[in-house]
This record gives sequence, C-alpha cells and structure tokens, in this order.
Amino acid sequence: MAAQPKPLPAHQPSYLEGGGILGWLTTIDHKRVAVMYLVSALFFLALGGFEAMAIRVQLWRPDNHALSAAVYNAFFTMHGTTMIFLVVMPLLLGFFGNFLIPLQIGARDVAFPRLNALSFWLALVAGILLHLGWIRGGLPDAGWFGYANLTERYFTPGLAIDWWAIGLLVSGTSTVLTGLNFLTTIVAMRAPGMTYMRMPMFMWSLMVTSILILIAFPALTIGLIFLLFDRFFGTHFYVASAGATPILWQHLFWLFGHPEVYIMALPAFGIISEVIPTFSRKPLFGYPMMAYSICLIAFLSYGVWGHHMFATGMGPVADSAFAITSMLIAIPTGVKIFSWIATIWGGSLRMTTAFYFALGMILEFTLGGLSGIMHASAPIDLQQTDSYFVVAHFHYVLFGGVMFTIMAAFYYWWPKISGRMLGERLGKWHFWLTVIGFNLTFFPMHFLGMWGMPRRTYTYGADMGWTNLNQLETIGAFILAVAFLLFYVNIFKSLSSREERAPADPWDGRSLEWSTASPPPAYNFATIPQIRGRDAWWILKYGRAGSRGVAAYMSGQAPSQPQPDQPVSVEDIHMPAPSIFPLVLSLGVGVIGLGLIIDWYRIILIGAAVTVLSIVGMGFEYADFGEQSHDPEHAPSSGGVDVRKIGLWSFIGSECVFFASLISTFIVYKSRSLAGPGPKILNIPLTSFSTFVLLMSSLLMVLALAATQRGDKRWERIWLAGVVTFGLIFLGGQVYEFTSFYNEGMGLTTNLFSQSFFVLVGFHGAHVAIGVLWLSVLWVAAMTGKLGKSRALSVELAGLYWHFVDVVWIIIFTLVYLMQAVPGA
Amino acid sequence: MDIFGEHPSIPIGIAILIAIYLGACRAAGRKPTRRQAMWFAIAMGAILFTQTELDELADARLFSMHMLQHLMQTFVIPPLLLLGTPGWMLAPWMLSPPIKPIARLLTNPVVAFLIFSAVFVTAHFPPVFDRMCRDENFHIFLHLLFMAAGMLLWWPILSPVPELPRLSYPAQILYLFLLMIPMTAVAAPITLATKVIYPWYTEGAHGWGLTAIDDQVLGGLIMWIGQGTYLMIVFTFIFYKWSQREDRDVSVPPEATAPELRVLRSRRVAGS
Amino acid sequence: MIGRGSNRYSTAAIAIQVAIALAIAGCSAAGHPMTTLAPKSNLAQWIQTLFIEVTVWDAIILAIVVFAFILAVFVFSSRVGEAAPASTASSDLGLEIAWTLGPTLVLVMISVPTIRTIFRSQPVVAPAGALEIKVVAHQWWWEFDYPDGAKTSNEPHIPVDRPIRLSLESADIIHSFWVPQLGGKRDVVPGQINELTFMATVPGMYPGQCAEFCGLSHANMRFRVFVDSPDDFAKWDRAQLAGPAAIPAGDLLASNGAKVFANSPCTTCHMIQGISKGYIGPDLTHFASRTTLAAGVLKNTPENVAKWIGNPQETKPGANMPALLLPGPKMNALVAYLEGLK
Amino acid sequence: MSDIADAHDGQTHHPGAATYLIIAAFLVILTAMEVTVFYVHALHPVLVPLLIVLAAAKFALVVMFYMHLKYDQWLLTGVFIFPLIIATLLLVSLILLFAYLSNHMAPIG
Repeated sequence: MAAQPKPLPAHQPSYLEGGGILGWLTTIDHKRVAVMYLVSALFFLALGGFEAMAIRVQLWRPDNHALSAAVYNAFFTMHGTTMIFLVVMPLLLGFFGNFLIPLQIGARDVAFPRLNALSFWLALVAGILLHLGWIRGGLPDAGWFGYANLTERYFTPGLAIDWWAIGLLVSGTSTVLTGLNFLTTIVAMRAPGMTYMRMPMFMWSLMVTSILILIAFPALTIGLIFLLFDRFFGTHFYVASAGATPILWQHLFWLFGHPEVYIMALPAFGIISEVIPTFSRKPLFGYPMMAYSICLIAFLSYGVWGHHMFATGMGPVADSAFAITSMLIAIPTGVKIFSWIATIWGGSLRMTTAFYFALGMILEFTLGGLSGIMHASAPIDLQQTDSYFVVAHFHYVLFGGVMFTIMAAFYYWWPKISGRMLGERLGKWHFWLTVIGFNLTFFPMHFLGMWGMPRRTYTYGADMGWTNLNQLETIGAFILAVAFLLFYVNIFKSLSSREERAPADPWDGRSLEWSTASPPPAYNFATIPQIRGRDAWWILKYGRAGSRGVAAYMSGQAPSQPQPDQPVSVEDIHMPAPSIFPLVLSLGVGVIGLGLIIDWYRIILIGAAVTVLSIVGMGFEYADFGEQSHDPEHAPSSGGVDVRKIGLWSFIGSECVFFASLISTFIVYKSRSLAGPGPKILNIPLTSFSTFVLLMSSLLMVLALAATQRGDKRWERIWLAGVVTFGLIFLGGQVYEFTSFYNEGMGLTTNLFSQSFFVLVGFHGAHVAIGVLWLSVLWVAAMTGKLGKSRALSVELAGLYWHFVDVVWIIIFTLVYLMQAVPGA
Repeated sequence: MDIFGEHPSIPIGIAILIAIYLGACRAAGRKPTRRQAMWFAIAMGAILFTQTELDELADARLFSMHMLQHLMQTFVIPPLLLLGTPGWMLAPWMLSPPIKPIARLLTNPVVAFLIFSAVFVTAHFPPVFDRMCRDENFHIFLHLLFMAAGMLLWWPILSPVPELPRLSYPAQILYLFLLMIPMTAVAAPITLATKVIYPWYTEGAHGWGLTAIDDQVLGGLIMWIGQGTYLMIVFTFIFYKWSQREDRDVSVPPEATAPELRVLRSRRVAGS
Repeated sequence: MIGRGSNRYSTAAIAIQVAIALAIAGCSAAGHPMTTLAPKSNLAQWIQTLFIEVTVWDAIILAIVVFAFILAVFVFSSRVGEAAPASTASSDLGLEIAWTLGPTLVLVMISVPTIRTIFRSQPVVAPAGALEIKVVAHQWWWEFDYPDGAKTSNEPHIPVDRPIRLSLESADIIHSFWVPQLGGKRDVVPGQINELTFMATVPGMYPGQCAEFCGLSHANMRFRVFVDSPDDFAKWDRAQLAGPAAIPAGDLLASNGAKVFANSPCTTCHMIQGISKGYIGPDLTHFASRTTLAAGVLKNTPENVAKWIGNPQETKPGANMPALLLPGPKMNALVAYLEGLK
Repeated sequence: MSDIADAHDGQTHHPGAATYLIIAAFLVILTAMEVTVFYVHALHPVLVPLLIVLAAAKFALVVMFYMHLKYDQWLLTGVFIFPLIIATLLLVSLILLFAYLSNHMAPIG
C-alpha cells in the first residue's frame, strides 16, 4: 500500500506509553481497555472483600449485633453481586479475555474495538449505579438472586432494588456486547492457519463462553424488565394475588444464573489449560476432548437450571430430569480434571507461583465439584440447599476453582501485561496464606451446613452448636484477607520497582502472546504469523511439537538465533483511531438510569439526548472505523465473512432467547387473566393485514438490497422508501390496536393477559421502530447518493435485522393471535 | 425365542435383505470390507432383536419397551445399515438417471430432516399411535416407515455414496442438534403428562407390574433422555473425527524460509 | 526448596482437612439440634441413606484424583533442570475412554437411588391415615391449622409414627419450611400449595427455621416441632380446641391484664378466642402453652414477654408488630394475663 | 471501502428478484392458510400443530431466502441455529413446567 516502506524503529513504544489521560479515556486499544477493567475490578474486589469480612465479623458469635439485620442483608447481597458482576467476570473476560484474545489468535485488536471500549464504560457505569445506594436509598438487600416477590415495591420499598435492577441491566448489556465482540473476533480474526483445533484452549473456552453469554443474559434481561415494570408501572408479573407466580422470576433468573456459573468457570478451565502445559513443558493432554468437554458443559448448563429450584415443588418428573442432567455435567468436568493431571504426568515441572495456584485449583475445585454431585441428587439437595453446605460448595467452585485460577493467570501473564515480574517469594507467601485461609474459612461450612445452619441469616442462636466453627471460619477469613493484602502489595511492588524488566518470553511459553514484546506494542504483532499447529509459538521456537522440540530443549540447545529484522512498514499497520463516544454514550446511559430511579424526567431526557447524540457521533466516525476490520493481513479464517455480519447474526441469535422468554411468559400467563378483557379481544383481521404488510416490507427489503448490489440507485431509493412506509403502516396499526384495547378497558395493568401481551407485542413494536429509524437513515443516505454499491453491506445488515423482526412477528402472530382460542399449553 | 412364531415376516424379511446384500456383492464382483460386513451383521441382529424380543414386550402393553423399539428403529438400525453397506453397492442404482434426482432430493439434509420429523411426530399423535397398536398391518407398515425415514435421517451423517455427500463435521453436529427439537416435542409431553395418553395401554393387563402411567413416564424418559444421551455420544464421535481430520490437515512448510518466523523471532529478542 | 514447598502444600491441605473431619466427628449430634445427620423421620432417613451412598462414591473419586495428582506431581515427573526426559504424550484414547466411562458408571449408580427417592418422597396423594396440617408462612412467623380446627403458631405438635401431610401456603412472600431432623426443605410459595409428606419416628422437640431469604428478619423466623406420643398429642390437641384458660379467681393482676388486653391495639391483630378477633398476628388463645415467643427467638418467660411487647423491633427488626408503650404496672398485668393462657 | 465490496462480491450469490417474488407468494399463501385454519371450526382439534407447522414454514422461508442463510457460509447458520434451538427448548420446557405448576396453584383471591 505505502509506496516507501519505513522500517520499524528500533524501540517500539509499548501500548502503555503515550496519550496522556485523554489517551486512556478515548482509547479503544483492547490492551488499554483490559487494563481499565483491571483497575476497576481490583477496586471492587477490595470492596467485596470488605463486605465479606464484615459478614464474618458479624457471625463471630451468636446473637451478635455488630451489624444490624439491614446492613448484614445489604452486605451479603452486595458481596455476591459485586464478586460476580464486578470482579470475576470483568477479570476473566474484560481483563484476561480482552488482553489475550487478539494476542493469542494473532490479531491486532478485537473485531469491534469501539464496542469494546463501550462495554468497559458501561460496566463501570453499572458498577457505580449498583453502589449509588451508599448515597441515596440504601444498598440493595434482597440477595444477589433477588427472588421475587420480595423485590416487589410492596415488600421492599425504596430505591435499593431499583439501583440493583438497573445496574444489572446495564451490566448485562455490557456483557452481551463483550460476548458478541469476543465471539466474532475468535471466529473471524484468527491468524492464517489457526484452525479451531489449533487455537489455545483459553480461546476455545472464551468462544464457548461468549455463546453462553449471548444466550443466557437475555433471560436475565427479561426477568429484570418484568421486575422494573412491576416496580414502576404497577404490573403484576410476580404477584401471586393477581394470578401470577414469583416462580417465574426463579426460572428466568436461573436460566441465566446457571449458565452464568459456567460463564465464570469455563474461562478458568481455559486458563488452567494454558498454565499447566507451560509449566509442565508438555502439550495439553487430550486437546480435542478438552475442547469438546467445554462445549458439552456449555450445552448441558442450559438443562440444569432447575437444580436451584428443587425445593420449589416442580414435581418428581422435573426433579428427576434436572437431577440427571446436572449429574451429566460431572462427566465432562471429570475429563478436564483427569486431563490436567495427565498433562502434569511425566512433565518437566517448573514450580512457579502461577503453577502452585494452578495445582491448588485442581484439588480445591475437585472438592467443589464433588459436593456439586451431592446437590445434583435432588433429595440430598433438599437438606443442603440454602444451608452453609451450599455456601461451602460454591466457594470451592468460585474461589477454589475460579479465584485460584485468576491468581495463577495473574502470576503467569503479568509480565506480558506490565513488562514486570511479580515477586515469586511474596507470591509463595500469598499462595500458602490463600490455601490455609481459604480452607479454614470454607471447609468448616460443610459441617455447619450439615448441622443445619441456614444461609443469609444475620444471627444465630447460641444453643445450636455453630459457634466454634464460625469462629474458626472468621479466623480463616482474616488469614485470607492478609493473603489478598500480600497480593496487592506484590502488584504495587512490581509496578514501582525500577529494575527487573520482564523478557518477552519469561516462561518459555507455548502460545503466540509470548512471541511479541512485553508489554506488547499497540499493534501487537509487526507481522501476523502463519500458524502451523497447536502451541504455535512453541513450534516456531523448537520446530514441530513433539519429540523434536523437547529433544532440542533437553539437549540444552537454545531456540534458534534471531534473524535480521524483516523490514516492515509502519504505514502498513492500520490501527483504529481513538474515540470519545464510548465514554460519552455510557455516561448518557448512566444518567438515564439515574433519572429513572430518582424519577426526574428532565435528567432522563438529558441522558437520552447524550446517548442518542453519541450513537449518531459513532455513526459519523464510521468511515475511519470500517477499515480496521478489513486489514488485508487479517485474511479471516472464516472464508471471508464480514465481521459485522457475524456480529449481527450473533446478536440475532441472542434476540431469539430474548423473545422466547417473552413469548413463554405470555403463553404461561395469558389464560390466567382474572378480570377484564381476555384473548378474545384480539383483532384477527387487523393483525392479518399487519402481517401481510410486514411480509411485503421484507420483500421490498430484499429487492432494495438487490438494487444496491447491482448499483441501481433509483430503485434502491424506491424500495427503501417502501420498506420504511410499510414499517410505519405496521406501527400505525399497532398504535390503533393498542388504543382500541385501551378504550375497551384493557390497560397495561388490567390483568396478566394484558400485561404480558403489551410487553411482548410492545417490545416487538420497539424493535420495528428501531428498524424503521435505521432504514430511514439508510434512505436519507440513498437520497443523498452516499449509499453506493460499495456499501451494500450496510443495507444487508439493516435488512437482516428487519427480516428478523419480521420472523419474530410470524411467530407472535401465530402463537399470540391465532392460538388465542387454545388454553395455555 | 421362537423366531418363526407369530411373525414369520421378520425372518423372511431379514433373509431377503441378506440375499440382496450377497447378490449385490456377487453382481458387482466385489466384497465388502471386513468392517462393513461386521456392521451389516450387527444390523441384522439388531433388527431381529427389535422385532422379536422387544416386540413381544411392546405387545404386552409395555409402552416403555415400545418407545425403546422405536428408538432402535430410527437411531440404531439405520446407522448400522449405512455403515454396513458399501458405496459401490448402492451407487449404481441410486445414481442411475431416473432415480438420481429423487435420491438427491430425498437425501438433501433439509428434506431428510423434515421427512423424518414429520413421520416421527405424526406417528406419536394419539389417534395414529392408537391405531398402530390395534392394527397389526398398520403397525408393520409404520415400523418399516420408521426405518426408511431413519435411513434418510442418517444419510447426511453416514452416506456411503460420495456423490450424495455427507455434511461437514460441524454441520453434522448442528443437524443432529436440530433433531432434539422434534424429539423433545414428542417425548416431553409424553413424559410430563399426568394422564395416560394412549387408551390402548389402559385396556388389559400391563406387563412387569408397572402401572400404565408409570410405564408412560418411563417410556417418555427413555425417549427423552435416551435419545439425548445417544445423540451426545454421537456428537462425541463426530467431534473426535473432526479434530483428527483437522490434525491431519497440517502441512508443514519449510520453516527456515518463512519470513514471518524470522520477524517473530527478532521481535522476541528485541523485546527482551 | 521448590519441591519441598509443594510437599508441604499437599500435607498441609490434607492434614487440615483430616483434622477438621476428626474434630467434627468427635462432636456428636447432641450438641447440634438442627443437624441433618440424625434423622428422626422416614423422609430424613431416606435422604440420609442416599447422602451416605453419594458421599462414599465421592470419597472414592476424591481418593483417585488425589492419588493420581500426587503421583503426577511428586513421582512421575521431573523438575526443570533435572535430566529425566520429559514425556510428550498428548493423548491416549484408552485412558480417555476410561475416565469418561468410569464416572458415567458412578453416576448411574447414584442416579438410580436418587430417582427412586425422589418419587418415594413426593407421593401424589396423602398416605392413608395421614394427619393433614395446613401451614401458612408469614413475615416472620408460622401458622399451623389442624383439620379439627386447632390452631397454633411456631410450635406445632405432631403424633409419632403417623404419616403427616403438610400443605404449605404463604401469606406474603416465599419462605421455606425446614426441620432438618425431620427431612428436607420445601419452599412456601405464594399462590401455590406445596406438599411435604413424612412420618416422624422418634418423639422429641426438633427446631426448624425458614430457609429461604425472606427479608429483614429472615434469621428470626424459627419454630419448633414437637413430636408427641399419640396420647400426648391427643391431650395437646384437646387443650388447643378448648377456649382460653379461665383466669383463676382472685388473680387480680391477671384480670387487670385481661382488661388491658381488651382495650389495647393488640386485639386488631391477635385472636384470643371469645375476646378478640384479629387474625394478622399469631393466635394467642393458648399463648402460655408455647415454650418460645417471637417465632422461636425468645424463651417464653415473663421478662421476655414484656421485652417483646415493649420493643419488638429490638428482637425482630422489621416485625409488623408495633411497640406497645405501657406503664410498668399495666405491662405486668398484661404479661401475667398472657402467661396464664395455658 | 473497496475491500468491503471485494469481500462482498466474493462471498455471496444471492438469488434474483424472481426467487424473492416466488417466496413472497408462498409467504402470502401460507399466511392466508393460517387465517383460514383459524376460522374453520372443523380444524380446531388440530389447530395447534397445523399453525405451528405453517409458522415454521414461513419462518424457514424468510430465514433461508430473505436472510440468505441458504446461500451464506454455514458459520452464520451455526451462529443463528444454536441459540434458536436453545430458545425453542426453553419455550417448550417453560410451558411444560408451568403446566405442571398450574395443577398446584392456590385458588386466587
């Protein structure tokens, strides 16, 4: 491209250098975004840890009043919420995922860098919203699971639950955007030659995790939307006296909640599968089965949400089905544990702190997994659920399994991230104190649970015999706190020390990130490597994986000497320009949330204006942005599918679950309407006409796309105008329909039928409205002649969205309108 | 086991199948591989077992065994037959001009999937199913139909004829995944029903001392969890083959000449 | 140095866990009235049996994993710099099939008794001769309604060796009924009737507690189940069916207390048969026959009753009962009256 | 921007207007059939399966032809089908779970 290739300068500035504070605020470099995730997560980790310590102090002795019931409830709620949404997920996905995906697959950045920055800022806004209760309205106090109908305004007045629900909505949006971004990146931007079977296992786990995110979070979103409707608009989605059932929330929540466990655990499995081979100097044992077990765990995780609900009375058949599926998960999990051990077996071990933590994880996680088998057996679960036994179980999984892994990952990748080593001596102290403190804190909980101590109780009686173990646990918690303190000290010391620069490849690593400098330059790789097998960097260093490489290593032969620098032009590396809009947009969203909660419409309007303006702003930045993903060096492994198309299809996939949750709610609730107009009110002739209109708009849409693709500007304008018009007619029909229902006495809150109908059809209508807006923008572009043949993809993307809205209507028309005569199920 | 007892059609049918198999070998002048012959033999054994032993239990008003029988007929026997039949045996007539377009259409994954789903769902519709229980000829017809539809279903996975190709491995997984929808649509309502759906099972004595409703739940579970587990095992095999193929596809260009390798190495040293 | 460190790790972890296990085995169930390990009903017994079965399988798996782990880390591996050649094995089909099939078989062994227990413990219809009791959970106390009209709160009595069928309903939000020695929990869900069926086998007092987080005073929603011999139960039942105990002639304090009660706001929420008709709070007709008050939080002594009436929020934050500010003599009279309601 | 066009031309062979019109005709006919089925009382016993089949057919037509899944890479199909399967299973299982639950509802009021 460039006429005169300028060779790279001898010193390549790392991604951390330059830019100043504004450079960080506007950055869209995946590595900088990752570091910002790290900073916020470490802050929230300290906060969540503080809450945990307060809980342990309160439980030191029976009938203690160090904390009031209200504060205790708020603390255990916020401890769970913080650790899951603001610490573990940001660390695993936002920090390690963001930093390592492009580096491990040999790419310059993620597929949608600005979206990535937006994800971070939204996550931060969510964290702030969740904690605004400190200032006004009190902290959320209904548990991280927020079971309805305790969360109804009648039982929990005040703002706390509003902060919680809106905070989680924003956090969920951010996570879904991340999932979309990661999935697209891993699927489409792998270096040439990196087939699926050659990806590092961490990439496998993140790819599958992203799919999990896309499918799991919509259920939570729907649950929260119902909750907010109940709290703000007086609907009764979870109110038993209106014929509804609070169990609906539990189903929606655990449909999200159980996959969520694997959203946290799978990346951890992936990381362990990176750390162990490196420090055993052996390839990962049973790679295909490891990848497969990740897929299987992910799939099964959708069939097991009911094991959180054995006590709710689902009936013996459902209990059995959920019990068996839950047990099945043990099989792929066992495969992983045995494969890790087999990887160590016969290895040449290097006992670093990272490896210590990985070894610790294997044992501690096994314990958590085994108690999990007990919970899978429904009758046993009935004794153990909501007791301290469960608290022990999931801390062994989430702390023993996931937190240990995060620590291993820190010691392993910190040199790459910061360019400095973490202290090994301090690290060993950190490790041993963690092991002792962790087991002392959580192992006795098994026994407390078996002795009947329930969870989430701020106090207990002296005659129950729980005192001694609780005191032991509190001591353990303090040891654990010291361990974390050492961890922070270690980070601080490593950052403040002037010496000890980390080499590019301190551990003799196996995957691509170790091939570039520590810390890497902003563009990651000067040249995108050609991948020849698993453990790409190992092969580059020692030749093909297997005996040759190890033989070379064992004979003391150093990796081949470096060759003279290949002239690579700086101009050939196109990095996307920074953007302020992700930050501004997130602020706008935050202000909307704030306004919603404190019920001040002017603030909502300001927030909405900022949000819309920054979306428009992002749109105008587009020209710069589009190029990035079409870097010729990125010859995508996916056969030339545009990343935006993959991204949109993933979004559509996610929307499937969104609408499925809405539709099932409608079907479950429609026949339980108590008073007022029921399904008979629906106007079939009108909606048949609407259906016809929408179908025809889809036809016009494909015709418009065909016109754009052949460069026919005249028909492009006409067809696009037609689509917009038909869309507007459809919306008009809906407005007419809603108005006439309202006049016939069916308002939003009239009965279960009306509220689930209005929410379902209303959300579809909102999708149509967004589609109409999107297409109008395209139409304006077409009128001004800016929508040429080269931009056919823009039309195609809008078309895909539009057709999806159409197929959703096909389903709604059948299930909601035509099947009205049929009772639920 | 009295093979020639009630249903002489079964041994006769098996004998005819074997005769055709051997005849085709002779006509082509080729022998199936040892492995193919083994699969074919197992398939014959499976048919015999399904149509005699299981059938007797199913006739004793054991719904669960009837479901097991259907699973065998759709999920076990057809793949075995496809594995046991060499491509050269089928290719001549399947690719002959009048049949080829039909074969192409029927073995198209979408068409095959739809046909199988339609047959399977319709057959478990209460009126149809109940008639099957009462009308022996209709019963035989439906069981043959199951096996035929099963052959179509498994064709895109195990096709022995390259001209009517298999799906790619990931697409195979997706294809079988999709199968869970019609299977669940049939199995779940049966399992979770609180009443006996098919009247035939309430009339007359019930085998094994099960109550009709327990038997129905068991049958539903066999179909639901049984097929799920079975498909899971099949996924494992497909995934394993996929991973092996991707492993084999490695072509190692001479390393010394790869320019990006040199660059990478220099990068690494520059950074350290 | 490094090698020793790892040695220390496994010994430390195992030693701690073994030590705790031994220490805990030392304490018997006696000191733990809410233990799940001392079943006193058929339901709890079934669960206990299943639990032991699964625990044994778990222990076997754990032993295998730990054994393999120790061999891999300490025996069949070398350290960096040592001369032993590193293995490069990266797959072994036989091994992989083995560790897939092994756990599968174990799971089959677990799932069969699991499913049998699920169906056995959730009979569709009540067993013959069962005593059917309606349980209503409130924020934060329990109401028990017997088929013969007897009514009590927080301290139900049931006969031994007779099937009990509880039908659980909620007055407000989701709670969970749990008496560990009598069996697993069952959620109490508004708008839904859940059942719990069991048969107590040993007479005694078994404490229970709400096990689903239900707001501010979730921790203070306790109760006690008394399993009586059939005779004792019949006696208790008869006493509950009778009206309030008459005030002994000449007990001025108590009869003053009765007047205080009748004129107090207590009557709007609490029922004393023949005297007040409130139904929002617990029925007080036989208040003194109960051993505890405030849903099992306080012992039923005159001081505690006074303390409770004077400031319920101190004992049970968020309780719906307002504080009743009475001058000392009136309070004493009220307490004396209530403590006479045997 | 030119590389977008290149990539685009290289990857898709979308059908022409004729195909789109035929599909549209099918869609209209299927919709008409749905509405007809709804108004024919004799068909009401089989209304649910019939409507589901018809809706599924429409769904498949739009997705395969208008959204080009039939012509695009299988990757896109995978990205869409897997969530779709999960969504369907979710719908079915929720309906069944609540059908059981509705037998255990307390009388409202």
